[in-house]
Amino acid sequence: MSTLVATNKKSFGATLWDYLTTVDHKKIAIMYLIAGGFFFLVGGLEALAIRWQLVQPMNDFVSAGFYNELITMHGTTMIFLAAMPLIFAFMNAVVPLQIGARDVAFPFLNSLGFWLFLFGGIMLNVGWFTGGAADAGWTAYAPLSTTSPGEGVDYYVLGLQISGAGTLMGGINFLVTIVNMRAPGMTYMRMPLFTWTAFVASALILFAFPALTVGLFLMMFDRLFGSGFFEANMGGNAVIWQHLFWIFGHPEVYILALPAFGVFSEIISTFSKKRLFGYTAMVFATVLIGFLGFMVWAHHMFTVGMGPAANSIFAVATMAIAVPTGIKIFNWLFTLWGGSIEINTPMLWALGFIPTFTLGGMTGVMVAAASADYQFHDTYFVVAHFHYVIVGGVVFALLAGLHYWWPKMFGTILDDKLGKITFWFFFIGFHLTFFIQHFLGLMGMPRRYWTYLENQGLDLGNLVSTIGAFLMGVGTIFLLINIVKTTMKNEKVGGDPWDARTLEWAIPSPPPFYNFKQLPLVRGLDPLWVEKTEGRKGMTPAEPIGDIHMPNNSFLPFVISVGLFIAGFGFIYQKNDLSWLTLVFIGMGIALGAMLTRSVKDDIGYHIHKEDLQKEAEES
Amino acid sequence: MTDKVSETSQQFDYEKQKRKEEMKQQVITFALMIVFTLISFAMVLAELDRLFVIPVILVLAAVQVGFQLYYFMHMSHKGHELPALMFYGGVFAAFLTILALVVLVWW
Amino acid sequence: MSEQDVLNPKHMPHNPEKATLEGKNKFIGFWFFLGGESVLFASLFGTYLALNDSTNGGKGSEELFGLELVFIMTMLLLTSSLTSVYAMYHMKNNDFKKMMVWLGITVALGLGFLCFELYEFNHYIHEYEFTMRSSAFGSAFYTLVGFHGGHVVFGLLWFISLMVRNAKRGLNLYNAPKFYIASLYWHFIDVVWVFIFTVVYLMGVL
Amino acid sequence: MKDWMGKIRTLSIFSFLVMVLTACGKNNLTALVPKGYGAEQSFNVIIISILVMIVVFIVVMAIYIYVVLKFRRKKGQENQIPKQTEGNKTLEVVWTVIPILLLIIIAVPTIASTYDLADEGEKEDSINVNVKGMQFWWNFEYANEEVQTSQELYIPVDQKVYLNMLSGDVIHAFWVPSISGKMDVSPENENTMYIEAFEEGVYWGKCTEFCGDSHSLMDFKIVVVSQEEYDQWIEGLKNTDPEYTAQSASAQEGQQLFNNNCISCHAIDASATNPVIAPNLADFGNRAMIAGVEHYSKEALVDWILNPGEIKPGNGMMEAPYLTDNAINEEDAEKIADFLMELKATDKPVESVEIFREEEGQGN
Ligand code: HEA
Ligand code: HEA
Ligand SMILES: [Cu+2]
Repeated sequence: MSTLVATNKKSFGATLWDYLTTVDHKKIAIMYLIAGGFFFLVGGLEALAIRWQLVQPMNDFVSAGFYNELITMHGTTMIFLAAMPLIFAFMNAVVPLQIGARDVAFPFLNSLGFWLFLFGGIMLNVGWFTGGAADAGWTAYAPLSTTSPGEGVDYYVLGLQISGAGTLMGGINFLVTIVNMRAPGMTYMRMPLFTWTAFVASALILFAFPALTVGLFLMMFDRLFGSGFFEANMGGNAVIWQHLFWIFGHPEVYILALPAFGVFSEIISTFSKKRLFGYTAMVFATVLIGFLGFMVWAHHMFTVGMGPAANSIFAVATMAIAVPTGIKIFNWLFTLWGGSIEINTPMLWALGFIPTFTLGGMTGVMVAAASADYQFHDTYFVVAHFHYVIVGGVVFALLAGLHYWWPKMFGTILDDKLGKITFWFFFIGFHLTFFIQHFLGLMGMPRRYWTYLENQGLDLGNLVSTIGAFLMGVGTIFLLINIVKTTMKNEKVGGDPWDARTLEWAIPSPPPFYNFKQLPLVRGLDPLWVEKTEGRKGMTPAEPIGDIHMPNNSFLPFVISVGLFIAGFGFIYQKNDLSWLTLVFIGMGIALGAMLTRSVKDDIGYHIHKEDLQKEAEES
Repeated sequence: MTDKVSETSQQFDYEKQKRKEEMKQQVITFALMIVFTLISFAMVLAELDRLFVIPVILVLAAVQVGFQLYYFMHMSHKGHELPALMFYGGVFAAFLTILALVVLVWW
Repeated sequence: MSEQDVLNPKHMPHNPEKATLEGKNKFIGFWFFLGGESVLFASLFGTYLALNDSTNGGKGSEELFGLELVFIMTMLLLTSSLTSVYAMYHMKNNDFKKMMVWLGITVALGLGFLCFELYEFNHYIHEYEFTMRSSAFGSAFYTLVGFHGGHVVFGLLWFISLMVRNAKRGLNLYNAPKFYIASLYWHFIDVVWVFIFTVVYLMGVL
Repeated sequence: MKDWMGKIRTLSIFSFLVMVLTACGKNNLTALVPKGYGAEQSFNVIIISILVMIVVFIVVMAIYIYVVLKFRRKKGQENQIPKQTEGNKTLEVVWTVIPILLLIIIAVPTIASTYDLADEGEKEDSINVNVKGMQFWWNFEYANEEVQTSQELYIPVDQKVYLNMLSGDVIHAFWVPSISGKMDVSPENENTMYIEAFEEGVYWGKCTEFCGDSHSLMDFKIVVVSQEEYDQWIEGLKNTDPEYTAQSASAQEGQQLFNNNCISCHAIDASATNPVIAPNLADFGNRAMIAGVEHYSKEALVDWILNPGEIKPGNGMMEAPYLTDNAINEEDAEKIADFLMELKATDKPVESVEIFREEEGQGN
């Protein structure tokens, strides 16, 4: 059926087609990595423009309107198009391997999720070229967003709607994968922490994204079809948007943070050469954070006027999250305790993360104190808080994970020296940028300020902050150099370059497309380590070599996404001219047609035959 | 892939019988659902006190939904532990959402 | 299990929808999805409840809603829920013909429901000039009930395409899970309707 | 020579003071030097939580530094396998219970002050101001006095003033960091908060809910005055006259121009019945700033009249017919400025406003 060993180099066209139609989670991971990385650079560039505008008072590097587009797109891009997809990249690359699965539960949906995200992301950014991107903040509070002229906010609404659908599919896919596809012996309480966090994060996606979906629909109806959900003149109420947004938005920050915690749990344990301290407590804390994460959203709305009772309840609920998070911090510290700590690039990021995230979490608890938040809210103090947790937590984790799993994904290893240079530039730049913002906020600098007046005592702080941001930029450039260099050199490494503990390291790097020739038998936490300590080289198989069932590639996910993308334009522009509705019909026709094709065409996959597998084993 | 294709016809008949029993239960469930609906409509038409009617019809609705979930959708069968967990997870988030939108939006 | 076994099984097991790993995945995944759908409808219900007094001087729910139609619609949908249970009953008994018949009845009842709903909307729009743009209440009403209606449409299309596609070849391990989750979806639509008639219509005319 | 030394000394003391102060920010803007009840309440909670956080951070960092220094892999230990500890029940309990206790320390004062700041018990007997936020300016109507003003809110020192806030368009938020924390100003729900200032002076207020292009320029001031001055000022506002006739010749011409071009939006008397379309200019001559962000001078005013969009992008005045029709030249604008600067509720601005004008004038 298919040649197992890729003999000849494929032509560019064939490779492209392969990626456009692939349902292999490892290739999808690479696509998420590239697309997410690209959007990270875009969002970073926007951040640099923001900081450059604020380098001195009354600066006019960009206009007020353009600045508002910059911050909106910076926030939206970073959260939805950079951080989330990059997390999905690692979840795709690692979770199936960590649980000893040959595949994810829904390979087709997995690919559909990716293409929806990508086309949604493109849609969001189209606004830049058609007269202005979204400019109402990443939170898009109505009525500012519903009355914002032009199409920018429409692109925001439809782009997020499309990519959000993709994310939801990804979430369900990982949930079912983890529930149904674990290798023999891989009980829940033997799952690596990254898999656990991916599981809880996926559950959060499942329950949080629908609120955003509805919010976006309501906003779309208000903007495009004249409904009045958020329109005070029609009896509407803009606070509904805020609730819906934050019912989604707060869990969202834990959707980002939990997998980040998972990454660090793996790295810290691997490079201390110790089993994770308090594994059970770590799992428990993960679930608890996920649960509590649903009951605190209104801490973003302390100044909305909900009244002292609601404010107090949400303040206390929010503070409670410090407890499970603290459990995590201390368990990491005690994993290090007594270990044999090797400090290489991934570990450096992990070590940089602990104090940084602690600071960010502490300011989180400070802003959670409702009456204190009356001062903090919507100032640079909050900007500092969330960059400490998001950059210091999530971005650090993504960079750590990038260095840690690069060998598994690509079979080569990133240069450690360049990695350390990246770290130091980024780390120092980060603290320069954001530490001082705490003070800026309290000294009276609100956020989303295009400019600030002279003679307000804010000049020095902003200057320092801008310098720091550019140091982060330098760090990022070193990372890019590292990636290019490593790829050019193309020096292959073995399956287990870090002497690691979990299942993904038991197979070659990069793994064959069927992952495990024979499903491994899992005999404890850190299964590979268990085998190693008993003197074995790899995993004991749980089954004899047999036929392997594989899913077929499919071009339909791409087609469905293109269809929705086209329909999106129709929806937006029909408000100016109803003839654009034809685009809606064409686009929806393509999408629904592709879905129908999917459902009537049998797709049962194919088998790799036992004999081929045996032959391959003999050859190598 | 788990393979349970080879089942004896005896087993099959046994299962069939069991399902038949169950089907009877489901028809009873259906009858109850209709009755509940009738009660709800009747109470509203009778123009009883709002404060009394609203909680009662909400409870009737909740019970009906329980019937749907446990009998029609087989949540009472085994193998539904995780589905139930995740579904109730959603219901929990759903409940908080409705509560907030009802209580906190106007003041 | 080979492809052949999936498409032409020698025996149908007693839970054909969960006999293959793919089927099991679909089954679990779909239930999880319904968990997410609950939040989706909760957001719509919450919005409706927050805005149901915001009539902006226009007609309110007491003046608009009549219960006769809603009662008939409720009966149709509830009954269709039972008929789809029958369909699944026959699926498990591997009786394809009867399954198709019951599914056919389900679809017919669903279509009936849909017609009444369209009639209702049309009535409000033309008799009362009550539209999505009249007031926040109007927006919330049409969005909530319309979203449910949209689900009905999708459910019907789903049933119909499954029936047409498989009419000739009968039941197998590949399509059994598909029928099963489509029927789960249908029940869920009914669950939502129970709350709609209670919260929107009954509480609306109180 | 000696004199010179003395100057240096005072200068260095002075600059040290300035440094300390700038470390906390601008005196009448920073939240770190509270000058009002709300700011003080918030500040107390901030201090308590910072103290708790310092404790937490010291503990975390102490363990962190210890483990990183002590357990770093040394040369020759590459193959050593450390003991694989599973966990420790006692430790788990310790780091669950202690944070809970620390959080209670923060939570109790938080809840107390949250309720305290929401207290409306004295609303009936206090000054009530109906605040209206609009893109990108503020209107203040004194509910009991039937007068309104804009951009600069006068309040008496040491008195609770209740603000009933509603927006005319999108959501804004009212924040005067030195005096009180912020509250949203939304279009459908009226929000009430109170402020109480401890010291006379002019304080910066900022809009803190993202509201469009000139969100960053939607500044306002709170002028805290003595009770006596407050009464005089209110009295003065009540006596402002829609039929006011300008004094100087140029101002008279200015008034003519004003009546032709501006009066459809701006009122020159403080009566509460004037529609709220654009800032009320009754007390314009006593303003601390122009348009909330420009220092008080005729040049600045002329500049504003001719180019409002350059100073505050996207503001409503950009669409005024006189601008779209190019009906006014610089000379006309100067005349209008003369007229506007004559409009006063009291003979002269209060002392703190004069000081404020001077300081801001130096800044530019
Ligand atoms: C990854 C993202 C992430 C994470 C993990 C967090 C974590 C937390 N956040 Fe943050 N937050 C954001 C992202 C995140 N946040 C974003 C993006 C915004 C702004 C959105 C916008 O408006 O645009 C925001 C805004 C925000 C607000 C609203 C502020 C405002 O707008 O006025 C609040 C208020 O309560 C808050 C609180 C918290 C708390 C209590 C935590 C806790 O989870 C932190 C817990 C961690 C610790 C406390 C440290 C470790 C613990 C110990 C060492 C134990 C001992 C500690 C104590 C006893 C204190 N966050
Ligand atoms: C994951 C989320 C995330 C991340 C990673 C970041 C990263 C950064 N953010 Fe951002 N930020 C947000 C999420 C995030 N932010 C959100 C949600 C908001 C709120 C938006 C709103 O108010 O609506 C916000 C707002 C925000 C503001 C406030 C704006 C305002 O309120 O007016 C500022 C200001 O300093 C800022 C700065 C930065 C900086 C300097 C970085 C740096 O860490 C970035 C570092 C990256 C780089 C420096 C990349 C360098 C790129 C290159 C070197 C290009 C090379 C190019 C090629 C080869 C083509 N961010
Ligand atoms: Cu939050």
